[in-house]
Amino acid sequence: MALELIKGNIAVAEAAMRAGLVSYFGYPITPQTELLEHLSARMPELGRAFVQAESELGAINMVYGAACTGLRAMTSSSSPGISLMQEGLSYLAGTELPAVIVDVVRGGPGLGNIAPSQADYTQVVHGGGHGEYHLIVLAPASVQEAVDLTTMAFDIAEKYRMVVCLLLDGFIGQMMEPVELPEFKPVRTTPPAWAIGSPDSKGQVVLTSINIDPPTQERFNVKMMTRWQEVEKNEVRYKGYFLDDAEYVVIGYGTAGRISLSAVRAAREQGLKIGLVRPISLSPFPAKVVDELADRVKGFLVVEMSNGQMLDDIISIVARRVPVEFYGRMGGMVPYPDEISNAISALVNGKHDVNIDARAEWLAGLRELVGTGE
Amino acid sequence: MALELIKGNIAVAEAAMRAGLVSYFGYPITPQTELLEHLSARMPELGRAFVQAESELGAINMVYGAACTGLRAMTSSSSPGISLMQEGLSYLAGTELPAVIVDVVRGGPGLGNIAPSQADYTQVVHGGGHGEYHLIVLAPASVQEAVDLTTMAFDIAEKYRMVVCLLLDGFIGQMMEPVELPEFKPVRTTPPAWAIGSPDSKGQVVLTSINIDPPTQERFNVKMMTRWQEVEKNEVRYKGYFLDDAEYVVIGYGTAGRISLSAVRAAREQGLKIGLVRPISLSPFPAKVVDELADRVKGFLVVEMSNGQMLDDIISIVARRVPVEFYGRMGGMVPYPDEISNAISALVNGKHDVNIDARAEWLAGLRELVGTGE
Amino acid sequence: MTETDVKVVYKRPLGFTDRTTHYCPGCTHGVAHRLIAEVLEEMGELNNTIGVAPVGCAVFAYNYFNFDFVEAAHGRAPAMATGIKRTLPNKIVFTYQGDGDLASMGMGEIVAAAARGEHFTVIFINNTNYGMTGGQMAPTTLPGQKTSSSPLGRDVETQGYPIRTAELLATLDGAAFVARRSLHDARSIRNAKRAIRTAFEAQKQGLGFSMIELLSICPTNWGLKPAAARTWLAEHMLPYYPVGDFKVSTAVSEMKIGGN
Amino acid sequence: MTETDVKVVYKRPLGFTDRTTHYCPGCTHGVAHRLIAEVLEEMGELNNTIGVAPVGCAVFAYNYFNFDFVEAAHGRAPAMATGIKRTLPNKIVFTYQGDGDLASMGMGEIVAAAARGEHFTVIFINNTNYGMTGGQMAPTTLPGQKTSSSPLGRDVETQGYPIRTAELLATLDGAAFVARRSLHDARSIRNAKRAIRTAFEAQKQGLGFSMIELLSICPTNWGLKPAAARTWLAEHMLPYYPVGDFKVSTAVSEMKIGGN
Amino acid sequence: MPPKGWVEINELYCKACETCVTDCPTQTLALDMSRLTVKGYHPAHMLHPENCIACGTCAVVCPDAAITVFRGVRPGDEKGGEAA
Amino acid sequence: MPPKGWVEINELYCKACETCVTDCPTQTLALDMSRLTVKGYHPAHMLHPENCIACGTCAVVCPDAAITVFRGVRPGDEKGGEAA
Amino acid sequence: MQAEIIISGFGGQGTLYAGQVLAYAAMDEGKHVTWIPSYGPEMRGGTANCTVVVSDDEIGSPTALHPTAVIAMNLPSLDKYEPMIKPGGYLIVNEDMVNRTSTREDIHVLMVPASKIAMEIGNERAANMVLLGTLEGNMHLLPQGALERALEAHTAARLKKFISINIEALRRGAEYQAD
Amino acid sequence: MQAEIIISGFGGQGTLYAGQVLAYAAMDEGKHVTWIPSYGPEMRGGTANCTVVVSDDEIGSPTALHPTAVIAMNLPSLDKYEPMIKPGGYLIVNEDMVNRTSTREDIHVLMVPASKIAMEIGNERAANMVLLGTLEGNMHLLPQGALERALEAHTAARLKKFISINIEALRRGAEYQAD
Ligand SMILES: Cc1ncc(C[n+]2csc(CCOP(=O)(O)OP(=O)(O)O)c2C)c(N)n1
Ligand SMILES: Cc1ncc(C[n+]2csc(CCOP(=O)(O)OP(=O)(O)O)c2C)c(N)n1
Ligand code: SF4
Ligand code: SF4
Ligand code: SF4
Ligand code: SF4
Repeated sequence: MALELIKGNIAVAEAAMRAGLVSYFGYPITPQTELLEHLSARMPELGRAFVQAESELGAINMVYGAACTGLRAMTSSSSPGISLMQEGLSYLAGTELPAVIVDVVRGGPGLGNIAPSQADYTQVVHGGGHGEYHLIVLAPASVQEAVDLTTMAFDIAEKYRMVVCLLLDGFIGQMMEPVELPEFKPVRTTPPAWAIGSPDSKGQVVLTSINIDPPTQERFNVKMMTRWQEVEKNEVRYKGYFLDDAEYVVIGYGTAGRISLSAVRAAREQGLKIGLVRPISLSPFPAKVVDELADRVKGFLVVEMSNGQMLDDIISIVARRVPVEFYGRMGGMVPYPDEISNAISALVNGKHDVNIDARAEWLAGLRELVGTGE
Repeated sequence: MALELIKGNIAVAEAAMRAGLVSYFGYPITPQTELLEHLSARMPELGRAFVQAESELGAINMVYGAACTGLRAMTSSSSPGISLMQEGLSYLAGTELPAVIVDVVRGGPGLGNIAPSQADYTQVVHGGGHGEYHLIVLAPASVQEAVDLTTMAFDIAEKYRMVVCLLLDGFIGQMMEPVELPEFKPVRTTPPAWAIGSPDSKGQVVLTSINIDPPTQERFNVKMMTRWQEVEKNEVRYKGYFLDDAEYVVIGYGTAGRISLSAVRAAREQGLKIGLVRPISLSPFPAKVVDELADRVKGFLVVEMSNGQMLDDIISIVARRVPVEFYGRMGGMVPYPDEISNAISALVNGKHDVNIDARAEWLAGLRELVGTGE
Repeated sequence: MTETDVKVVYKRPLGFTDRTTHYCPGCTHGVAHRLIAEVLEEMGELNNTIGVAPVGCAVFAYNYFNFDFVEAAHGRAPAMATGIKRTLPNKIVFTYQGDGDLASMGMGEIVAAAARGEHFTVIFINNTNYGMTGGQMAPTTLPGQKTSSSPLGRDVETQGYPIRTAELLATLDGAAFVARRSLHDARSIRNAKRAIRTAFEAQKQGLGFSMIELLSICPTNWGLKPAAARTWLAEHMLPYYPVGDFKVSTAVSEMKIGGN
Repeated sequence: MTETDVKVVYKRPLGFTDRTTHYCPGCTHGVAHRLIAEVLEEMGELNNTIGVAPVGCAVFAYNYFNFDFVEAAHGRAPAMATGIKRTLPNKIVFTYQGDGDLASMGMGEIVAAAARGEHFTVIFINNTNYGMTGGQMAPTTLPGQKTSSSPLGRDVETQGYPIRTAELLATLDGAAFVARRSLHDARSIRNAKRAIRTAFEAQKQGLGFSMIELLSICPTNWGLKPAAARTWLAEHMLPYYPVGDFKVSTAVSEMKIGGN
Repeated sequence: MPPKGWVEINELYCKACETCVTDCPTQTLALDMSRLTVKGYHPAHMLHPENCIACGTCAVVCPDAAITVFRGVRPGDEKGGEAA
Repeated sequence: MPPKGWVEINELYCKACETCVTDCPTQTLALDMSRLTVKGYHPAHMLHPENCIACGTCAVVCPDAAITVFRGVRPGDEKGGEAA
Repeated sequence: MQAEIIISGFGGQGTLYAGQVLAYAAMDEGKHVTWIPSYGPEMRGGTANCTVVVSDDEIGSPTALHPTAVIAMNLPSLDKYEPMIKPGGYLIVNEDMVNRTSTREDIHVLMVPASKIAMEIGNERAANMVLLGTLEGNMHLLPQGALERALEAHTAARLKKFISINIEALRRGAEYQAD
Repeated sequence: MQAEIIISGFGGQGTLYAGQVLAYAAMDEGKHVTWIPSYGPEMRGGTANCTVVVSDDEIGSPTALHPTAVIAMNLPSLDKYEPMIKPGGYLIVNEDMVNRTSTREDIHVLMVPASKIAMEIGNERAANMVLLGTLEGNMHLLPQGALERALEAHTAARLKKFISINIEALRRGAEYQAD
């Protein structure tokens, strides 16, 4: 159980290999590239498939092909690259295929920059592609958690035959932390019965997302949504901190979640009864804990490295029972604990209006702080 | 003011030309193709630019280039093609460019089919691309409205330097209705001062979405969000029917909205006090009218040709004040008025639980109706 | 052979299901399908093959072949085939693609796959238009040819020139065998079959990427009866798209083809 | 000329801003920039030109040129340039692209633009790797060449063969002028400039698509000093990527180049 | 002399494209205008079975794999002439 | 005889890549190891100005357009030799 | 008043066109009207149908589960749409293309030898107009002569020569009246 | 206990490595620790820095607006980070690379001739270790000898030869003590 000091990107790559990754396809993009580079050396070493694809479109469609074999396949990228994968993700979902994708989010929109961000929440959680489908989205807040979730991601993907997205940000990808890597799992190399090339399939296997007859497509969609209800039942994950006696609760995931923890600890030291919910599965979202807290706390503060994409989900769950406030930084900016502490103070000392437009209030403040460049 | 009987796709094409479209770039995809085909004949006739692009990626990036000139540019596609445009849309937004895109939605996910659907709501309304940005989304419910909104789309796009998406579905695209086409507007062919190639610019014009320095990117995002607040103030559009005395309100847009109107009329004939809100701008969303109604009606029924993507927004606005129920068909299925009438009866005669999980209830019913194919 | 001996000279290939195709009467998609099935049958690879269907008229190809099949996103079949072949290197993998699919939407993917020398085979149907969506201009549409998106005939000044895909891919070192054949008459079809056989053999023997471009007719969208369409192909397509072998790697040229 | 007459033999081009570039010392991106600026200055087109920057080390090119510029999405510069040129046909439009950008991510767009004969010019920097992201393998990486994603050297069996982009694009009828030049010494640079001039002239005279591939060094990611990198280019790249004109349309060959 | 062989055309598959008819080197085949298949086509049939040389050309060009070609004498047809 | 010309190297741009040094056909140039530019480089300078033939090679190869090349006699330098 | 009419048959029988004539006529008479085709890969398969909704009010759904009337130009269309017609509605069948009549008692069924009539008046392709004539002759959706005026007004120049035959077809069709 | 340390300088001065040695040592001593580099195009520009957070508890933010200590190996780093240091914190400067000292009175400032010392002990690239030694020698974040043990345990085989010089550098650095 030796600890090693490893960069997030490399830790995820290594964890995926140990989870039995058979095929990896990717394209360089900062701040994800070390993941690809690591696998470019390691996968061939172990006789597994590594292809540097021609593009993210190529990569996701290679994953699409590999996933049709039912064997473990993965790609990784960062925001613009994930946008290019939206068609492919919709196809993977429409074909009920398991796969893991890693998104190490950077500042946007457009080319933006390569600093950490969480502004891909909507595109991966609510679906940036066409049609009705869901991804399972897991957001680690430390390198160790990234390792653990990577291992789990492959299992969940297979269990539900769905795509699991690991949502990191530049910090988790670039940071070194002590981690314990899991043992190597045996690698499955024979396709399961539902997959192409399987020795166990009965007759021809066809994997397709076309259902030219709408009733057939609708039945498929009903089936997938029913499966999603299972996922919602079984796969919600979050970490609660100081919730028992909390009067106010901060909600943040990933890097924003761990930074919030610093602020929450500081608040506790000052005697403030602040709790923290750090969602780990963003999809399915830990709605129940937020719903229950909304009945007993005095207010929420949502913290994100975006314009408040998870915020919309929290507002919907809380349904104006108590105020929801927001603190976010955008475009690659990462909040410091002090900023969150200030936002906590504002919440605690504020006027507690449930009809407040959290985003507008926050934007007014941020505009004052940083300007609009005009 | 002669009426003409025109197919939706062709009406939009013709309206765009009359609105002064300078450059069109597109790729064939059913059920949008007539739009492209019409322009392949008409644009060259009038000496304007028409290019059948190599792909939707090509098309949106040609629009990106053309939009940098500040002159009127457009593309059109359908769901999988729109997924391929997500990166480009994020870039357009990140560069503050005006453009119009038409999405004639079809059944999904994946290759799906070519029947009418509304399952692209999330990807166009909430942003299927990376980073923080908004599109303006307009959803006509008739061919005439499609014509009118097309004209308007170019003006709004220019006013805010944003992308406007016209969200149609296969029905609106394929249907013929009597329409009055607007007159030809004069065509602007000289770039405005902010654009490349402008005779009026002072010095070098650089149009880019890169902001390698996060504070600069953040300031840009703040600016864009501030502009979005303007859009929210000025550009909300919807049509209300029978709202004055309504006890229950149906909400549906586009084809689902007009079909709902049949059902609402039928209900009125039976003496039921049912109203209808038909959102025309889906982004910015007509949240205020729904919010106000939530204070005085007994319940809502949301109708969509999807798994309830707008539904999430309504649930958030209504905030459990009154029940929100849902009726949707998926995968290219279009509800008939009778089905909606039944859903209205269920709402009126139901048990009025504000904590009801509208989607789960609906899914259970639909599962019974159509099965899961298993 | 005595007078009463009966020999089956030709029968429906074993690799076909018993479904009727949705192709238009006379459409050479059916011929291409048949040749693939015949070759795989002769090679004894029917049970070891995975097909990748395109988006285009052949989108339902898997209904007509009886081995495993997947359906790619428009243009991405080469990427999908890469994913499959890299994961299951012992399978025979092929993509079946139209000219819109391969030479427009999927040009990036096909060039990359050929350059990487991926060990799969591409059957490329060049029918000078987008059949499935109703006959729009394709990258292969001939100069002056009328289509539903070049209603006055392809104007090379504004709509560009046709792409000779086989010649283009032949510039790539990763391509082991790249050839063009036609399906407009029996002799050409027999030639096409031989080329397809060579391509699949090259794959089986691990010699790299192979592609056969097949000149095809689309009577429906060309607005011609099948016979007239075949004549049009011979008269207009053959001069622009000469049949021939554009890339034969040394290993392929020295390859022994087993069996019949 | 008397003894005291002074003539400026060379000065910083007018098309440059006074900013220092962010390129690594010795990087030939700077040379390519300079040649473009010189040619546009000589043609009197500085005020009539729009540049399209790529995603890659040249992402900030617009900081160094003083005319209008846009910044494309990775690989899509040819599509963006198409949109610009079709909308403003009287402007001189060029894209500036790296090998990852043009020959990997954007292969679909460049082939389509060339096939359509789009009237813009492409300056293509072939430095055998992805400079900006830290030196990963590019489609142009030579067999055996070590990069950060081919750590044991490019293995052609699994990682494929380099793409000769100029030769590939030369197969397209829409391409009017396609040439390769090198930037590793003064003579080559002078040759490169002449080719760039021809390309822009072809555009100006409406003769179709033009592309100049420029062999370049990336000392940083190659791990070589600039001088050693230039030698490496000459010794390793030139044999694989011969300089030359790969496509000269009749119109281009008959073209008169005005001015000096 | 009896013909060298014969063909059978599966009407499930035949779409009356006439390709076999055109390409048969011995003018053996024609569409049967007197009958319609379930799909609504006039199927190809042997109009001049006596001409058939079992060359297989029709089968090679048939886009619908509708044709089986036999070499030899059709059972019950030893004397040549049109089949029942 | 005075040299045929001279060069001026703008230290704002020079990154000490030595390309001009290597390629100068008359060994005129060298990095000036005694000085650092604001960017931290030892800039190129004319170590042997007397050699300069104003051929422009250094400017042609300079990736940073740092060099201006003059033909003729540098004002105040009529007698040849190194400039101040 | 609102009527939903489905016109269905093989591709090439002019079902879409018949629907358009009805739609043009309705438009010219100031009605609200929608015309929507089936679209999709079945195009290639052979069937083609369209739905026309004519109404005095803004039209909700452009399709109908229970149409007011159906024109069936072949057997598959008869089989498919017969059960869906609203009680009291109309079923108009090209008798020459089917081998059975309808068993429904709660609707008006009109079996019209439309192909024969069309042949008689000189163009077998006018069967669609015969049936449209029957429809209008029974349902009177529009003022007298509206369909004929629509034909005059909206026929493309190069097709003008067919107008008189089509008008004749409408008239002959109108002679068939439900009992 | 939690300490946030920024180590900043030109690329090539070994700032990232110094941070890693500290991080390894902290890890081996059972502390929570994070190491995060600046990444981005500035890589190419020349500055390189990393932040190491060492803590007894789970670490929240891996960066800090007000670090406990800064090692500045050049002037831009001194300029940038000096004002940010938490009152009572440490500023450790490679005196040989800057032309000024600090004016802050509320922090401990240590000017160390690290380059000179590194030269003295035989490898000018060990300046980073000298400064790290000064840091640990003053702050005592870890048990005695932890850095040295980390060097022994985590140096790659081909670099083992540098261990002794680096240990010497740590010791020499530790001799500099804040008053
Ligand atoms: C992303 C995307 N864009 C467009 C389409 C629509 N589409 C379906 S088939 C097709 C063209 C196919 O033409 P081709 O590849 O030439 O094959 P053919 O039908 O002629 O055999 C297109 C454009 C799609 N399904 N997906
Ligand atoms: C969609 C997308 N994928 C990946 C990237 C990351 N990226 C930035 S530059 C670059 C490579 C550029 O290499 P090249 O085109 O060879 O130019 P060079 O830097 O060598 O000049 C990549 C992959 C991106 N910005 N966008
Ligand atoms: S549309 Fe053309 S390519 Fe498609 S099946 Fe018909 S004939 Fe063949
Ligand atoms: S990384 Fe390479 S290509 Fe980029 S600026 Fe440096 S030397 Fe030039
Ligand atoms: S070629 Fe085949 S499908 Fe065509 S007519 Fe002959 S048997 Fe029928
Ligand atoms: S070539 Fe230019 S940048 Fe390089 S050393 Fe000479 S003057 Fe400086």
